[in-house]
Amino acid sequence: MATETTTTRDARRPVLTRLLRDRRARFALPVLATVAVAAVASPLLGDRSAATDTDRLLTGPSARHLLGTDELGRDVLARIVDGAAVTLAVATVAVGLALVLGTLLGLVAGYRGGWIDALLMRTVDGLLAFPLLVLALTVVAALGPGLRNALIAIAVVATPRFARVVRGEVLSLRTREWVSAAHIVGVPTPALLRRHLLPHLAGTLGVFAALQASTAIIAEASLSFLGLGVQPPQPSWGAMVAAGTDHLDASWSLSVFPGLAILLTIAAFNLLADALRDAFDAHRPDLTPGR
Amino acid sequence: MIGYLVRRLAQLIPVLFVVSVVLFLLLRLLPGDPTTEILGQEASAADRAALRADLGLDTPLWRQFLDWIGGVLTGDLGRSWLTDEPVAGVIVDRLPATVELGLIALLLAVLIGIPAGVLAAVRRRTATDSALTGLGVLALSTPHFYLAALLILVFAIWLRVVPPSGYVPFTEDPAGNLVRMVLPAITVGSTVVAVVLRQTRGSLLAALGEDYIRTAEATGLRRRRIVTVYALRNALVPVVTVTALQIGALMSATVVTETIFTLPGMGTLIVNGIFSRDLPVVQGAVLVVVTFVLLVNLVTDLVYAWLDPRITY
Amino acid sequence: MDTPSVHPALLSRRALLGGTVGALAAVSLAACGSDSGTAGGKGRGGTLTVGFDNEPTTLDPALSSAISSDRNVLNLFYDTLLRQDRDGSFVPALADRWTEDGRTVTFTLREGVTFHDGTPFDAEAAAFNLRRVIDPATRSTKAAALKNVGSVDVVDARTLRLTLKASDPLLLIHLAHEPGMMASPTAVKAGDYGRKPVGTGPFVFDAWRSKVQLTGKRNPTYWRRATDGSALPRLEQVVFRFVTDTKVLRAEVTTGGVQLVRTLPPEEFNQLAGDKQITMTDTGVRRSYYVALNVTRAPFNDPKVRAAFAMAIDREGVGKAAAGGQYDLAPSFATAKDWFYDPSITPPALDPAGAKTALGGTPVPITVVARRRAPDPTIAELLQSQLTAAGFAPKVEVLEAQTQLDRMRKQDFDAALLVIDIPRLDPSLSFDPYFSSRGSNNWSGLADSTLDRLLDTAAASEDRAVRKQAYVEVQKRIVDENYWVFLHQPKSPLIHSAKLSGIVLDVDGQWRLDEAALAS
Amino acid sequence: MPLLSVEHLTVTFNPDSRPVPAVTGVDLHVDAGETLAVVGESGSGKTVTALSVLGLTPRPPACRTTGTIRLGDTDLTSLDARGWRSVRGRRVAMVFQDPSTALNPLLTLGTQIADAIRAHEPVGRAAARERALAALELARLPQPGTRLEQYPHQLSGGMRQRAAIALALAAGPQLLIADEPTTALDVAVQAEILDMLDTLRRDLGMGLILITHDLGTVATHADRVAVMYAGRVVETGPTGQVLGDPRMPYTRALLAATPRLDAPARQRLVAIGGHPPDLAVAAPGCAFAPRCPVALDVCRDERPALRPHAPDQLAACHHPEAPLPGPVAAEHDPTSAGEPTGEPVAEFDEVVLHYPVRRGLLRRVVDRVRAVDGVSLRLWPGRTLALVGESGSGKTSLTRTLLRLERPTGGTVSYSGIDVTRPDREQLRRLQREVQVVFQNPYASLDPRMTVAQILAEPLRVHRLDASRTELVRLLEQVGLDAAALDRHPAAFSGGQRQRIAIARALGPRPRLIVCDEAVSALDVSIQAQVLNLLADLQREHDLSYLFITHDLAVVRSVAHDIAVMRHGRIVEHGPAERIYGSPTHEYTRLLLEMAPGHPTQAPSGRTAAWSR
Repeated sequence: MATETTTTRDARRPVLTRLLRDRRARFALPVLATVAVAAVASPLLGDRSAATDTDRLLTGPSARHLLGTDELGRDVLARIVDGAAVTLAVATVAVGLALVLGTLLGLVAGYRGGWIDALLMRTVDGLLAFPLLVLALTVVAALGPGLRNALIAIAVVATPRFARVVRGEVLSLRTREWVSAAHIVGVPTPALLRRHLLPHLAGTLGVFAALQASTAIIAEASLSFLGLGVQPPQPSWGAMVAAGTDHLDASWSLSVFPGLAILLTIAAFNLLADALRDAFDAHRPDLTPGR
Repeated sequence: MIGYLVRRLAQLIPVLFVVSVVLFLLLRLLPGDPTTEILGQEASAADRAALRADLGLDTPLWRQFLDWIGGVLTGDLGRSWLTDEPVAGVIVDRLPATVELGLIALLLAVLIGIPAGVLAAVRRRTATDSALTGLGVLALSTPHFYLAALLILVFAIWLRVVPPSGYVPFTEDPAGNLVRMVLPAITVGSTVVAVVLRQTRGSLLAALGEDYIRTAEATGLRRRRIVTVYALRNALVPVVTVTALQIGALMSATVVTETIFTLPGMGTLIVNGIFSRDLPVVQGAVLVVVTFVLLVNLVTDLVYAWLDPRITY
Repeated sequence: MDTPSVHPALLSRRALLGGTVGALAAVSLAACGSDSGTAGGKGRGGTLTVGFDNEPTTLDPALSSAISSDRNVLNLFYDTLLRQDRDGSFVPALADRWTEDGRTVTFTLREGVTFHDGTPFDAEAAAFNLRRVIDPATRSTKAAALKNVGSVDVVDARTLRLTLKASDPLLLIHLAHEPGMMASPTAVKAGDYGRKPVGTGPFVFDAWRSKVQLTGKRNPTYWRRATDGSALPRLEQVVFRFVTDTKVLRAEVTTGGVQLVRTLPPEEFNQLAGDKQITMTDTGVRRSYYVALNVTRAPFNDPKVRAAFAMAIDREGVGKAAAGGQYDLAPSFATAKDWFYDPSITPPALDPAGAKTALGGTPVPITVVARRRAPDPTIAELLQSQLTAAGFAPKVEVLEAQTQLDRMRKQDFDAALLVIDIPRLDPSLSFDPYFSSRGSNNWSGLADSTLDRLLDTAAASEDRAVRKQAYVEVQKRIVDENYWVFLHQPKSPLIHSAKLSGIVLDVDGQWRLDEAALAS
Repeated sequence: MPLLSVEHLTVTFNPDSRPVPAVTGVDLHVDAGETLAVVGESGSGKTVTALSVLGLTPRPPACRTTGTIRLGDTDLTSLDARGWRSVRGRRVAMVFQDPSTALNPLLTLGTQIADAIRAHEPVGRAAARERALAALELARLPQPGTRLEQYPHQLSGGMRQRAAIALALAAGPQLLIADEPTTALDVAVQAEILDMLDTLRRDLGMGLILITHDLGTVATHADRVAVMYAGRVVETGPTGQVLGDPRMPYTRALLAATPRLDAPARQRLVAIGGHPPDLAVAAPGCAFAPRCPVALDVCRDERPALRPHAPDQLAACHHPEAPLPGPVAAEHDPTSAGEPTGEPVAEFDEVVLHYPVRRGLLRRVVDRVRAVDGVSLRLWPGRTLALVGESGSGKTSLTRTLLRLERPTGGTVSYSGIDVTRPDREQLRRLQREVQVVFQNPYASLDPRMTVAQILAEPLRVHRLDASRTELVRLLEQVGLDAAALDRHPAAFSGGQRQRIAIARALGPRPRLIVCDEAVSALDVSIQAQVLNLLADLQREHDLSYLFITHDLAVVRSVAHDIAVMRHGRIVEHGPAERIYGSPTHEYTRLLLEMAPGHPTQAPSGRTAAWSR
């Protein structure tokens, strides 16, 4: 529908413009773009990241290995590029899954209210009272380690957070007059949720998703640190830093570079969240990141 | 107020029930035979079967759950499968380190996070503000295990100003205790300080834009008093929320931090318990942590009422 | 073994370390040997703090499950009827003397020894302990060690007689270790014994805070004297601090936070080389990494595929990457110092191309299970890379210990990476559980009558020549059939402060600290 | 020498990037003991002018202020931060519009007022407390002693405003600026507050600047008036002179557009067309020219200066003598006469709506808030029922039952024979189509993420009606907007335009009844008149019924056929508009009428001579 397209573009333009003018976004977006490009382009490198060389262990940066080699003689740069895929997966798939599920639950709980709300929110309260890492750790330990299960665990952990934020937002949105007007004129509930509530959650969800992405990346890294994250030979930044800390004094570069990659990416998400928040002009205390 | 308190406590019951069920079932999903850890890898199959029966692992799941929850309700958290110690005793033994870690981290958050946040807000859009908010983002973006490793490397290995590990109870050797808690506390506290800093800055700026600040300015009050009394107090309400929300996050941080610094706290208790399949210990410890987090939420709501006279229960 | 491209820093460290090990070997021998007279003039008293990575779950020797590391702690509190020296010979301890007569062994007990709680040590007490291990109701993890003991009889207060069901060449060895450790019957009956041990040993149990530390205080009435007649033990107190992170452990050694550590991985102890405050001695203790192949199912039921696996593995590469070059290569669990060692046994040479040809072109999918504990995942990763290059399609699963062992017991794996500490008290303890068709840890699912016969021969004989012959045959068979592929043996030197002396080691390298002393 | 004199005050926001001249070349003066009213619609620069007198405009570079402001012999513009602090509160004080946000919610009144005193005088705690008590007494807060310990939320709106005034008076200022001090308050309270300010000014000899958009307030409370439009003073002079013989067409139009109780009922207001200019767009000529019915070419090219017309009366107009199409042009609505006929469109029958109050451990219902307590009303086809009452009277709750946003606790609500609480499928569709709503807040009633086209199309699509562009354009044209609006978002429109869009949306499904919930309260007077006229036109055209909720009797005078006055959940008086306005029977109705600004009975100082007819 022609009008639809013009609107969405029109509606987002001010946010986008404000975002692009923001110093923090100007830092964050290129960093995240680089991560995305690396993740997508990594297959082009072939198995460079998997090739071990026991004659060239823990070498520092050199012309041949720009960022040095790791404890198995693999090229650190190639592994960082490869590891971007994991980070991207965590930030998109796990957070995306949580976003969809959490939004759905939050919408239902917030709009329907009543016992559904009570049941969902008690469950959410319970899940949120678990320390994030303990819950994620247990889920991964139960399902077995690996990327897919780590993603599921992170999604499980993040879903109630989204649900709570969305519910809160819906509770305040549903009293808006335009929602009442739509209700009065008989707009069916699903359409009402989709047309009148969801678009208004976009800002909150965008900010919150960016924050959750940073939380999720830290969670994945921590899981990997404890050995339950992505399994070898697939490189993950978190596991690389963890491995690197074992060799900190033998090769400073081993943990420093993946650590920097992870730090920059998380910082990018945090700054993007800040910039988005300002662009959407929403000052909300419950959007501060929590781990 | 009392009624509110009792009602909130009553509301905890369904939440805790959900928590217990989730916790119990999740842990039963863990693969691997717990008897392996207890008897060693060269134990015979018969010995392991006998031990499984001893531990009640051959009864149906619902039965095991009822046994456990029945014990919990009568104040008996069971015994460790691995060391046969009473779980409650183990937890009491492990609490001080974690509580101390959390308290120091919170103290840092209050002593550093709030003043820094105020400074950043007051000096908005200056180099000070940029530096403080930048540091905040940096602290938020550094994984705990990375920070911990770097701190150990620099302060314990290179500079040798603090011992790299070990835990001495505060009651036995206060100085020795504190010197060993510095690095872990900084590790755990880094995020909380950053979160509090950012929240203080944000909500103080929001408060400074309120009408009542303009009113206060129009009466000729000093800027200092306006910021510290008229704006900060209002700004603290969300800061308290966010800080309270950090309690749960703090527990996650302690899991990693205690592991690296080998502190005998709840974090290591839970993680080691999961890895060694010592499920009664994990169940008990997580239940205690979760209950604590829920109680903190409750206390937070009470603190609101104290901070904000508009709220009455 | 070194190639010129090795990192110079590593090379120099290794060179330094080699020198240190050589120089200290003599000191170590002096300390470990029977002549400890020189220790008399050394410092008395003081607190020894030990960094220990493997906290016991119980201090009840009858229930202890760790193969040997618990003994480092148990030796503080317990004595046995007899001791086994580093060279394998037996010397009196709580028993003054003993006689073997066919199927009976009679011990004459030392007089005037009491447990820490004042309970006298007599034949009743000794019988109580041995019967307790044998009694199925105790569910002692050591019951199998005394399986040949038919009855334990108290002849008189000082005389104890064991009647055997069958002759058992290993009985004395076992009695010299956990199964023979003497605990106070009074304390055992009092309950919760595992956390409140009471023995006759050089140190009295003081306190045990899980995951933090365990303390023992000097036993002022210890029966044992140094060769110069001076009282033992010399230390006032021993503190075991439980630290699992090897980096932290190394830092503690460096900063003097602990004066003795149980073990450090090569990448850590490599960095201690050159530190004058620290003594490192290669005492011959090794850890032996191996890959067990599951012969009960395809593809490793095919000897050709097993051979291909063996050809695919670059053991030196594994050693370099996982042990910082501080390793030996050996054909089996044997170390070069062991009496059953035979250097002529050689596994297939590294030949990835040959392996690939043997496998016939299509990648052979296999599942490798490994344990989540450094450096095992790293080794697994390296194996994965080497196997891939040799025509396998390996999938590595890094698992918790229980999960891994579960899978292995169910034979739900193709290749399993594991490690054991060597040497053990006796080769039968290393080989039987893993290679006998009845073995509790017969991971490969072997049912090889040749092996069974050889193992039985070796276990039944007391003649070392016969036994050596049998064990060499055993090793040959394992290597020829490629049931297992033995990887590298990382060194595990004894690491302690230069101020500490007088550590006596068990046959398998565990400490006795009664003669240890700290120079002020 | 005047107490305050402002000369050539110009305040520009974002001077360096996208300059917005909020105030341009304003000259004002106030003498001690005098009330100057500054009148203007929103965005005219009156508040910014006031804030600059306190030095509270944003700091550079966000804002640049030029010109001089003299208070007594002090040149305020030359003050540093410290100097400003000594002026604020001590010499000039300000009372803000909304007392619910102007006081710090977390501090007691005592603390806030004592702070204001101690900021200027080195007095001890106890002395400051005494002075705070005195200030509260001055502002006529009942039981001032207990008030000291109270927090703002514990007071009613009117009391809060008194507390805010006490805060402003605490340090004894010479000049008090009151910025729309009564806009957020109920009518009855409004008058009390204004009277109190009058008294205080007189008793304390203060200068008072009264900022307001309400000409009625000006007429009854100001000595002199300055009318502002688009950041400039366009007419100024003695109140009687300016209101009685306005020279600037804007002032005149404003007067004509203001709903008045003394105007004939259901008489069309004279609206000012168009809407105020965008200050960011610099245009030559008179800012009012585009809306001015008598504008000449010169008005568009050359900005008129303030020129004297009568003693002390200045106006900025090129031809102040031009005859305006005056208020007489209002036409009488012929349909207003007569009694309701036919079947009622909707009926409230003994409607009760209680909200439970739960307390205690088991959340037992211990009490009920009787929001609506037995109300019976009928709405007739083609007629407007104005439901009048103050905030909290239950009028909105009552209409929510009709809109199915709330279920009545008792009684029945029916629409055209349909029981609104349990309609069947078909009846529900009818209700959804035939009963529409226009809400108060034009900023919240339109989904900001949708285009106008989508907003208008939605109800039509739901009811499978023609949602073509042509139809949407037709709807827009009905409310005086054109096709260009279709693809824009609500944010692109002014409040009045948004309210028109909301009306267009309501008209879409061709309803029979439209509920107007304070539909014009948030609009400026000139726009209010436009919208009221529009509603009246549409009613005639489509034979609509309106349920018009308002707190202001004057506003609905031009549209209401019937009036129901509601208080504490009950109807206290109900009848034809003419009768209610003419001879109210209930005491409360009389009170409402008397208290309404500009009511003929309020003529304390003869100032209103020009106002009353």
